[in-house]
Amino acid sequence: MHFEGTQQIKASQRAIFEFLLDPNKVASCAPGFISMEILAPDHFKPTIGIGVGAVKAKFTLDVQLQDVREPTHAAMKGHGVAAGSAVDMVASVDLSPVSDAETTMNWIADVTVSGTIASVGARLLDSTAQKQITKFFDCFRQKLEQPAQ
Amino acid sequence: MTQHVKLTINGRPYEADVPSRLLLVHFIREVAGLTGTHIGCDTTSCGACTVLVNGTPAKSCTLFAVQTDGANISTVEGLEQGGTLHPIQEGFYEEHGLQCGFCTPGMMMTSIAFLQENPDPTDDEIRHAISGNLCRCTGYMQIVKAVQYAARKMRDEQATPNTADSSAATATEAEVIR
Amino acid sequence: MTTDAAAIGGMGHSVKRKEDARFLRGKGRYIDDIKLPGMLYMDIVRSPYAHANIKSIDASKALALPGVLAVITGKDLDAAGLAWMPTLMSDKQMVLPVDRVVYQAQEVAAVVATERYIAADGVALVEVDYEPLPPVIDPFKALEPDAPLVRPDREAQTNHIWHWESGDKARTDQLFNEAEVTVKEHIYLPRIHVSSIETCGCVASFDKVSGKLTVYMTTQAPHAIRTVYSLVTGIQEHKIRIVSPDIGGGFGGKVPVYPGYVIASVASIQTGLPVKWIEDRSENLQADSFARDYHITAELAAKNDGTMQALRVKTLADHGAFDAAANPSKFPAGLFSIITGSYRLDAAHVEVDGVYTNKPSGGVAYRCSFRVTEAVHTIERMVDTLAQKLQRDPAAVRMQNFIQPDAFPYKSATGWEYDSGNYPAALQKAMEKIDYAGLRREQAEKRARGELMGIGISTFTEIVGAGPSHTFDILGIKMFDSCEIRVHPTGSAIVRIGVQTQGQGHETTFAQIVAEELGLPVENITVEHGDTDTAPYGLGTYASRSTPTAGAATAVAARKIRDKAKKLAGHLLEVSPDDVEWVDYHFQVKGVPGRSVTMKDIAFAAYTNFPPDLEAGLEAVDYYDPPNLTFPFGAYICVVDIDRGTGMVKIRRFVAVDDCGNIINPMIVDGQIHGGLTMGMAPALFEAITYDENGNMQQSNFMDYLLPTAMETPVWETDKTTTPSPHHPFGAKGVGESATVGAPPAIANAVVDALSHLGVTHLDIPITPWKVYQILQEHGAAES
Amino acid sequence: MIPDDFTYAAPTNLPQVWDLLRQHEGDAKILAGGQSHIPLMKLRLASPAYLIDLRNVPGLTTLAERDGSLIIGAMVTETTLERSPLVRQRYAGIYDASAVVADPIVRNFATVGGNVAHADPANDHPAMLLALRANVTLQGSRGSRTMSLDDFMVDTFETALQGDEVLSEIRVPSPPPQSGSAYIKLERKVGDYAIAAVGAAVTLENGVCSRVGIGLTNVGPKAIRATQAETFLTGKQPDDASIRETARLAADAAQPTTDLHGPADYKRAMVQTLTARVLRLAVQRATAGGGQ
Repeated sequence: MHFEGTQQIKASQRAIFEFLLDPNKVASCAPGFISMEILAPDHFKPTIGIGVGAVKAKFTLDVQLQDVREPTHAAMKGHGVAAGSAVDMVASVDLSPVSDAETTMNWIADVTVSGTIASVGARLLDSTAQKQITKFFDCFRQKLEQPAQ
Repeated sequence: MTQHVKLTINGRPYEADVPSRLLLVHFIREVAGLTGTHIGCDTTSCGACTVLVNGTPAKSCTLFAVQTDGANISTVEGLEQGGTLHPIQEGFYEEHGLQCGFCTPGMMMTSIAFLQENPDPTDDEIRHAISGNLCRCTGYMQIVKAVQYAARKMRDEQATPNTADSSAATATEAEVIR
Repeated sequence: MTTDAAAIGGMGHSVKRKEDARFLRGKGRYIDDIKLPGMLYMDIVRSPYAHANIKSIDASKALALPGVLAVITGKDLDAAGLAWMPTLMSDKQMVLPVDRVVYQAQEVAAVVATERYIAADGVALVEVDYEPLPPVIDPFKALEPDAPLVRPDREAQTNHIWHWESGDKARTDQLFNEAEVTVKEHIYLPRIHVSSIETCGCVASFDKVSGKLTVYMTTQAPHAIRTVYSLVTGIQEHKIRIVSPDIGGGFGGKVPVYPGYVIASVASIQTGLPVKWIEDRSENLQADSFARDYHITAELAAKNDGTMQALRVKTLADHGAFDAAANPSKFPAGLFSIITGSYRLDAAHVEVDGVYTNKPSGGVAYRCSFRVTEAVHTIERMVDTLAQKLQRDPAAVRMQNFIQPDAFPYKSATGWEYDSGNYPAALQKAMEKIDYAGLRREQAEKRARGELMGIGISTFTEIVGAGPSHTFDILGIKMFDSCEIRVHPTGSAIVRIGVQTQGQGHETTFAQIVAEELGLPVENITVEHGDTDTAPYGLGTYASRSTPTAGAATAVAARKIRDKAKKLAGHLLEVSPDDVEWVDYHFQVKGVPGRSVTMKDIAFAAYTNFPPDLEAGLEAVDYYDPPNLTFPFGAYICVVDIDRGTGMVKIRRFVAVDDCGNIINPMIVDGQIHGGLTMGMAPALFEAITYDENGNMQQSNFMDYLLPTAMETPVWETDKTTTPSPHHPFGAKGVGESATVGAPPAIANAVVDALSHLGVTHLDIPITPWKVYQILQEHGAAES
Repeated sequence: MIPDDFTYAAPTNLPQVWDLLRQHEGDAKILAGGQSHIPLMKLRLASPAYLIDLRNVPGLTTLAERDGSLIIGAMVTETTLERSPLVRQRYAGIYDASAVVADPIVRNFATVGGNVAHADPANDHPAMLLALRANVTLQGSRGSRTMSLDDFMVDTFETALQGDEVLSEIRVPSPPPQSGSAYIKLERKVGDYAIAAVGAAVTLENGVCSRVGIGLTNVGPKAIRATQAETFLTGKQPDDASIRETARLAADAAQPTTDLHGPADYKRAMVQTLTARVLRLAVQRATAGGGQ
């Protein structure tokens, strides 16, 4: 599944980039975030409950930051297995300043779901994934704009 | 977590401390040791696990035993009374309503409850009533005939309660009980 | 003792089934009903990926769970040389992977615990680190040079498994070059799954003292399994006992050896305790063998007057990651070359290429003889396509091209020798029964009003009863079958057979064969099967082979007994055996009806009063090697109505005229045909297995894999003609699968017929409402 | 298939239910029949730590017409609905819907409250109830509130239930004279989810539709009310032309995706076909039986 989107964020490019490199901040935006284990600045393991409503499976993702090009680009690769299912994702973010206080964030996410969830939940997978990923990036904007208000 | 569950199955009490997550079908099969109730699909689709809970057909793989604590459960093992087959059993036998036999107990339990509600059904009504029970062998035709056979017999018994259908039933008994 | 035919209950009687007594009371003994002292439970960790490297397996958390006794991985099996096992098609298959998985839901490890629920929890705690690899799902892409390699373990570094062809290519091509008319269609027969209501499983019990391994197993072929087990494990064959108890439906899905059986056996040997393994439905649907997945391109050449001349077929067969089809060894594509069907053809050429993909093993049966459904679907669709092109009635084109009744034995263009048949009679009977002419009139009237109804015909020829040892074997084991009969002193008997019932009623029909041959009442005859310690060696029940092979063995064994009984009769009647004749189920002195003895009298004499030149006892064994296969056939006509607003297809009527030769039990034959028709309708309209591009199976439970209920299943109208097999001891042919084979093209042809005026020539099955609706929309024929 | 372990409770009144929901916030799940939820638990796609069974809570099985509404207690089973003469005669659309939920055995334990609160877009009741302008009553420790079903259904598997709230009943306004409702589901086999299904409710006054409700099943992230289609038909005679246009507008309101139940454009087309058919049936019922 391929998703992409754009956010106009009222924050500086640098502020956003710093946010992106902080695993705790990023993970706090993950839907169903439960806990976090940080192995290295660019390697961490968030545990999240992926799903909607009561339909949920708990995954511990192994996330690695990649291709960090300050202050314009960062990518991450994540991978997790649970309950006969697996999630693999690659996401990247590109930042371009509109002004000192506003930045355009373009994001791309490719998600592969395998196993039980893909088999059983196929009818809901696409729309659900779309919503959760959009929420994830939307959360960035909210969190970054909060202190400025 | 365990929970004390008490069930009456075919008139006999069973009780045990069981995990909350124990499925009713596993209580029946493993705790009570009544293996006539089968598991076919795990997702409440096939009806092989159908039993009567307080007279109502239920897919026992989609109920936890604790949910039915205190209930009266009827399974295939309770159909035969005093060496006499229930009319539904007789119908399945006479009309070749079964092949591998795996769906048969669930199919019969559903049919019995249905015939109590509708003693004189059409074939289409029977098909509708058993549409939550999958059979892979028979193509359902002989099952419909078996249920009609049972319906006739149950109506006859209702009409003349004291005269057991003599010759045919006896012959069947001799044939079936072996 | 009676000699009344009805009381004997021999051939042709609708004897009620003996096995029903236990099933009706919930006293059947299926695998999951077996509970042995100290029994452990096994559950399996499966791969979420269709293709991945296994970097590591961490079982520590699972092993820390109270009640978990062992976690078995591929490395454990590898140490014992059991990580791989042979398939029934001379390929090899992973039992548990050592370093990589090749389809979704493949077995990765097994957890053994004291309880079923704990084993399931243990499975969730086994941590497997995978490195996903790109999967190849489409068999055409699998043949491209840069395709991911499914089986790097093989010497040939390609996804191509084998090429097989049959018929005369040169002659076929020549006929096509010269043909007045040709038709061509691409036909895809999707993956489907037999989905017997009982899933697979086993209880393996290794006795450390005796060194004997007993495995209760959902298998259609216990003896073959025993031999394979022995060859794989090195355990001597007499120390292996395979018991096939009551089986909740087989349909071909319980022929292969599944990894779960082997792992449970290893687990029992390791722990010294019995180990039970029962699949859940998702495991059954996702990982057990599949049928079909055949991509067929078919061409038919004919004269303008409708005379069919030649058939040319190219096929790609998607067999998944392991070639685990249960085919006779010489036929990689099974009996697909029966594809010339019921028709005279001057020549035919059939090619099949087997391909590996990242899917579970394909190519087992779905209640049909090896690949016959695929063949029948192809030829029956092609005949209709030809009729449509020539604007001829499909019934008339069939009548014109049938192999005529006087042409048997008939040698087909691909080399099969058909034993007997009368195709025009069957079709004629079906047409009369359904009022074919009246239906065509109705269709014309409805078409004029814009309503859509279709009439579809299938006049199929089956090929069953594998088979003659000169041609047929599985892993080298010849495909004979067997029967052993012992008549007890008081005139009852036990019959042991090498085939195994899964609902077909063998305990009744095989008793009827013996009753007929020996004049003993059917109720006094017990049939036993499924236990390799007691039953004679046989190849098992599948491909409608039980009656043609073991049924024949039973009749021949009974006749051996009757030959001996005749000598005893002569002794008792104080005449030469030559002066004794078998009349109405007893022996009498020729021409003296009053002087007779029954088989019961003789049985007693066999143990109490036998002549000095005869051994005591009355028993016989026969291993029957059929001289040929049998060729049941039938004529099916289906009427469908199509909802123009939704594309929904409803079967209004379905007439099935079957000919399976002489019938043992008409009630059971009818039941077999009803079931077969329903399993023919299912893939025609409902069932199909598909995968997404990552190899995730999309129908992994009965919420998504659509088995028809009583509501979707029509009332089947059955009838028969009787054309005995000339070479079978009692003229029978086998019937269990005819209807599954014959029904799908009748339904597909009916739907295409309903849409033919719009120019539609073909629709792949399953015929979903959206496929139909799209056509209606494209042609402005949808309800607006 | 074996579910994860959980703690089970079967409280005997709502305050106990609220207490449990508060104590185990986020980990507790209401069990109202479980015919959808237990299979999910067995697949381990749902693993609540606490399961709170409503079966012993009194007052949740009302099925009666009162104060101008049909009151359906959350724990009323589908079979009870299907067999109720009241429902069959005066709320035929609800009868239609209950008769096509899953299969007859599942309906013995499946509840209307569960069907609505599970918020699966494929569930059959929400669309029909949207068409009938149903309200839901939510009861929590901080009081009781009533809201329209439109507001209750938030998204796939998501509802407006907050904190310790429990869906206690559904209220369907009693139909005025000359009203009719109907629900038609297109399914490939019994027990399957709908390819698409449409519920319609109409009230006729002097031959024109004074009230129109149309709800769509399984063609979007949640049950959809086809408001533009409703507005279009309101005030119009339900003749062939207006029904066709209404059906077209209903199809526009669908947001289907392609899945095993069919391609998106097919589902949209089916909304059109079914809307036309279900409206004709509802109008027919309004004309025939709506004398009350």
